[in-house]
Amino acid sequence: GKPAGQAGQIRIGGLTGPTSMGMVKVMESAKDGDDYVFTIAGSADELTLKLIQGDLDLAAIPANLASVLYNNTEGEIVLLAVNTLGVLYIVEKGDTVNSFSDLRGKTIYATGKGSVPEYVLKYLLTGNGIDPENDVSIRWKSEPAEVVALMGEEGSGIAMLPQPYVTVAKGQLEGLRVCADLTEEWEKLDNGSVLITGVLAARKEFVDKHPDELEKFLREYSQSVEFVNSEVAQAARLIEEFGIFKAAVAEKAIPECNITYMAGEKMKSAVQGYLKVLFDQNPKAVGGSLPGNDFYYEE
Amino acid sequence: MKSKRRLEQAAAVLIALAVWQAAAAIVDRPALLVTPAVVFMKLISICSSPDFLRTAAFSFVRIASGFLLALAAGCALAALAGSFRLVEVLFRPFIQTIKSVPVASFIILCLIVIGSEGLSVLIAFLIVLPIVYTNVLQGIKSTDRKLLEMAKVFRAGLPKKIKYIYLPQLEPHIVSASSVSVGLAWKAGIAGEVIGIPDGSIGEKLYEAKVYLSTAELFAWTVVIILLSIGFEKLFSFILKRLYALTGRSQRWISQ
Amino acid sequence: MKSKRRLEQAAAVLIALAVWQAAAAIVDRPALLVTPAVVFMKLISICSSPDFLRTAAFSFVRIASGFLLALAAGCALAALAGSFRLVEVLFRPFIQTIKSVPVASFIILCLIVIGSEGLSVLIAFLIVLPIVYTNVLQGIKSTDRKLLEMAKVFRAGLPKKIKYIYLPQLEPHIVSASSVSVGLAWKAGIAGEVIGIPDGSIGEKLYEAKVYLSTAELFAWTVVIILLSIGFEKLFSFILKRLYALTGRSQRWISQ
Amino acid sequence: MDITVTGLEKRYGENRVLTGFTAIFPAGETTCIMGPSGCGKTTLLNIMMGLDFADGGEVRGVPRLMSAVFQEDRLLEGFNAESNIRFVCGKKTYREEIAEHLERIGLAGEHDKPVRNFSGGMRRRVAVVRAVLAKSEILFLDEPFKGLDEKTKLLTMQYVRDNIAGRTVIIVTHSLDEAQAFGGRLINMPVRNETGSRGAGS
Amino acid sequence: MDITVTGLEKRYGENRVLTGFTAIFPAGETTCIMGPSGCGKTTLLNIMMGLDFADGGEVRGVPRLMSAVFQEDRLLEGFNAESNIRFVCGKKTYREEIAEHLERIGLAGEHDKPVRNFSGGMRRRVAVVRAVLAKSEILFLDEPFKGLDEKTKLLTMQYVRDNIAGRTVIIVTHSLDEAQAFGGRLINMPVRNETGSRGAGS
Ligand SMILES: Nc1ncnc2c1ncn2[C@@H]1O[C@H](COP(=O)(O)OP(=O)(O)OP(=O)(O)O)[C@@H](O)[C@H]1O
Ligand SMILES: Nc1ncnc2c1ncn2[C@@H]1O[C@H](COP(=O)(O)OP(=O)(O)OP(=O)(O)O)[C@@H](O)[C@H]1O
Ligand SMILES: [Mg+2]
Ligand SMILES: [Mg+2]
Repeated sequence: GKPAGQAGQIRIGGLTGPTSMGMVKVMESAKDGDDYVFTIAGSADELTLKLIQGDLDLAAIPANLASVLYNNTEGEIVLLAVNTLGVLYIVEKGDTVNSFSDLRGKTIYATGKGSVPEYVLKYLLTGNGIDPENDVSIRWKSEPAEVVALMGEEGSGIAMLPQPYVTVAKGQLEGLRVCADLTEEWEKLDNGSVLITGVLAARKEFVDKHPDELEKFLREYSQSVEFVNSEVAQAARLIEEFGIFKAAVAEKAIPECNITYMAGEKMKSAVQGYLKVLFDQNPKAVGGSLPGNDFYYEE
Repeated sequence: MKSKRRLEQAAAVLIALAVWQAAAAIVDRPALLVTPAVVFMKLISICSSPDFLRTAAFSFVRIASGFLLALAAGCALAALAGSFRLVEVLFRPFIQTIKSVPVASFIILCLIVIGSEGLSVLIAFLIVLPIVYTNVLQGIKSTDRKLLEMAKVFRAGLPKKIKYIYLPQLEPHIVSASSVSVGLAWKAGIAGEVIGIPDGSIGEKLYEAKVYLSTAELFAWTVVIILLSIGFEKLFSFILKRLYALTGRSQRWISQ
Repeated sequence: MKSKRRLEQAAAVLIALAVWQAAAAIVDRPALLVTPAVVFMKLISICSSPDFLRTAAFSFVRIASGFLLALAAGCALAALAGSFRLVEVLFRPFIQTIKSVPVASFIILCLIVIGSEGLSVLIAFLIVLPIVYTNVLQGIKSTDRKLLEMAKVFRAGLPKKIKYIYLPQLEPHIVSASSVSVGLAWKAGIAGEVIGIPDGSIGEKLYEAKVYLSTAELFAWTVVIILLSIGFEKLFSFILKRLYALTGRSQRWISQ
Repeated sequence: MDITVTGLEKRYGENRVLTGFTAIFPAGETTCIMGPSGCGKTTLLNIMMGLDFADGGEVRGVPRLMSAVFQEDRLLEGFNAESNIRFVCGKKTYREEIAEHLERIGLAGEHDKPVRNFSGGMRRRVAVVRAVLAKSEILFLDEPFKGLDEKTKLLTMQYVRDNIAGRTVIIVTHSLDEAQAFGGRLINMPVRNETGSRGAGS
Repeated sequence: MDITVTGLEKRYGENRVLTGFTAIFPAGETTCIMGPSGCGKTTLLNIMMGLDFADGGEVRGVPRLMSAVFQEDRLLEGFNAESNIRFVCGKKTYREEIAEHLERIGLAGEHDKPVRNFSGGMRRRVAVVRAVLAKSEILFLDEPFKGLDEKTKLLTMQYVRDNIAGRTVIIVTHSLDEAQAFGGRLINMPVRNETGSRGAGS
């Protein structure tokens, strides 16, 4: 790979979305120093590209993408921590769904066909005894905006949306309410795994060469996550400042984004369980095979 | 002569492959840029899969219809605009809008109007329409005035004028418009499919290949797209030639 | 005459607005299709924001450079291909690839080559290149053979042939190529920015408008794009006219 | 009805081409027009055919059905001689009739060759046959026998004379011989005179 | 060096246009070619100019610097008369010189008007001046005085005669008067004879 940036400098990438929200405090404190360089990208393509090319050392990316990258680079990617649990919610305009099982026989608008949201929804439906093919009708849409528009037009409806779109949509559709948090529903199935959205991943080469810097960063990162979850208003301001999301939306969304810092053994079992669920539905979703033990970083 | 051209074309393709191989060797990141050989293997496995034909047909039919509709509409609108200057002025803001509005802006409108299934038809249509319209209109405007005067004196009707004067003179314009458009229709149509992800489309395969970072599959499907696009272009230009031959004009086809 | 044309164009725009208003009334979903009035208000607030000019300039410069580079490259390559048939054959697979490969397929390649900042330049370039190339090549091929023979007998050099024979005869082809391309360059360039989201670009604004579901803003920025595209097209066609006037040929400009 | 042209004026910018041109073209007869190069003969025909507008004066009595040999052929390059002629006449004109007409002016067996490959004189003759075969009450012939060798010219002139019976014909020519061969009236258009007005003699 | 054409053969498909054409064109002299329409005169010139290839036979001694009046003008439509002429001659040819040449054949003051607006005879004369002013050792003139009225034709012929001193000239013409006015040799190309071969007389 390419040499790291300036001596000792760590290059970190994130996406414009919840997975980057947890690290704003680090970004803030790094503004003056030159220990860290942050890149916020719009597309996952750019991040993966830079990570593979060695232009980034760490990146906050979707959990399954980390696994895919691991498989595609013959183990060059290491998982450091889980940084975001589930951000998917069932929302309703109307009052017919109060528990997950009420979804039986309903029509659900959803986005994310062919990727994680589809697998999650189908897994949860099946786990609750609902056949995704016959007992419900899922209308896959390409854009959250389309879903919101449809519900606005029909005056009622049920949808599965990710954060922060849930928050945005609440601002646009009067009477839109959250009726199920898929992270909780996942836990209710109680098989030891957790619904995970984002993780912090690193290049193996970097992890091997700079263990001390990495430890320092992870400490600061976990503090940052705590800060974001406790000082929501201040964090929201930073989130807007770094071009991740608008403060107004972020402030409402943060409590529902399940931002967290989970490492070590706990992370390993959570992620292994989560990836196994995806793998069972579509092996491609995790890159063809489940990653080996060297995928999980241990201090 | 014909076999010599075949040979040259084969050589051209080989050179292109060599360039690709060289690039892959230089970049040397199989996750990013795979070699032609790997792609070829993948291509074979894709093509021999049972639902390959259905997938290819799905996208082909949609993109070809978008293209053909746009071709017909573009020619018709250009003919109108060429005949009445006022119509041309009236069309201008619409054409300008279609030309320059980014897909991102009216993707939602498109999705509502036509649904994700037919998105690729509409997007291919919208990219081809202004190209055909502008080229044909420009062709109509640069039609030999002296021949039109001749037709006027002899009171030749519109069908005759179209057959004997406009069609022959529009030929280079129609050829370049359609040669450009076929390619772009595929480009835009597949982009539409990648957004709408209709079941069983090439776009869906591309989307999956991208999401799961399987570069070899991405390249293999891309090769499929290129081949389909070339095939369609050849088929179409063959039909165009036939149609031109039907007008009774002795041929002077400018091949591209 | 000139003021009459202005009037007609204004009327055309008004009619387009009326169509829009009617469509908005029929669809009646403000979240999807907002009325012209709402967009107009938003437009004013956008245009009066302090960093508007910077944002517009950011995208304008990138897209215009993509366009101009492609125009230059397209003309140069077409000239080469027009002179040597072998070069044309060699280029064919590359042009075909550029034409038909969907952006989704080589977005990664694009990002490697040029990064997200310059993505829009490359994407605009890649959409314009084959259009210009094909049109100009077709134009070169349909250049009056009798005049070329004349030039040969009199041993006129290449510069003279270009100035006196090719440029005048290529005019309708260049005009339609550039008229189509300017619009598509904006369409594709902004699409590139929506993917790459470089800071302070129009594409970023569009992306945000999409994420925050603010249709009015989306439309307002789209209007900005259309206006910039028209402005650029007018500017460019003015420059083209000037350049043509410089060749000393008495003008017979075919306006589009 | 005779065609009357009264006080025709035509300017191209500063260039006054027709300055009060007046003439009568008797119906059913042949009139020849002669005059130096650039004096406005083609311009006059264009105005009479409705292809150009006059800046002043009047043209009256031009029949609706017209045909013409233009100064520069104006053939349909990619099509064969037969198609070129079929372009101006109804479907009922038989292939044999066209071929026979072409034969009469020395183009036997050439009817199905593209005119692009014709020699200059062959093209001219196709243009002549086209004008003759078109259903018309008036023929405007602008130097119809230009570029023909003597023998072919006589043949073609004879062909035209044989086929214009009853039609009004206006021939622009530079050769007194040609004018005389057609008999009829002769109009001499004078050298252009940038300021003065001029009439026309017979 | 004289130009020798030996046993020239040219076919277009079935159509045998030149069948063993043989002739000598003496250097520095004028040779006129006459023959019926379609007999292959233009084809012969095209082959000699290198614009077409022969199917057999040989052409020798054609100088490198050529100029021509083509049967169909071949002017640069959008450009003015001066540009049309400048196209074929070096930068050193002065504007005044071009204007003066145009004046000598009756086109005074027309040098800066686009030839698209010229009358047929005016266009022809521009083509003639272009051929004359181009630096050339041989001139191929294909019916150079076509479409000119008698007076203008005499003027233009005189102009050509005045300006070809020492150059080889080949003129295709349909008028014996023209041929005689230029003196020199006269080649009569016989009527096409689909099977037999033919030579050339002087
Ligand atoms: N479209 C035009 N624009 C400007 N000037 C024109 C146009 N058409 C003709 N002229 C000018 O009008 C004059 C007469 O042209 P016209 O073609 O009528 O001449 P003519 O008598 O037919 O000559 P010729 O015998 O050479 O054909 C010429 O000076 C010509 O330059
Ligand atoms: N490109 C071509 N393809 C096929 N046939 C051709 C081609 N060019 C010329 N011919 C034929 O060759 C013959 C001679 O043509 P050419 O132009 O040499 O005649 P020409 O002697 O110049 O006659 P004119 O006096 O009418 O100009 C004609 O029958 C013509 O149809
Ligand atoms: Mg005339
Ligand atoms: Mg000839």
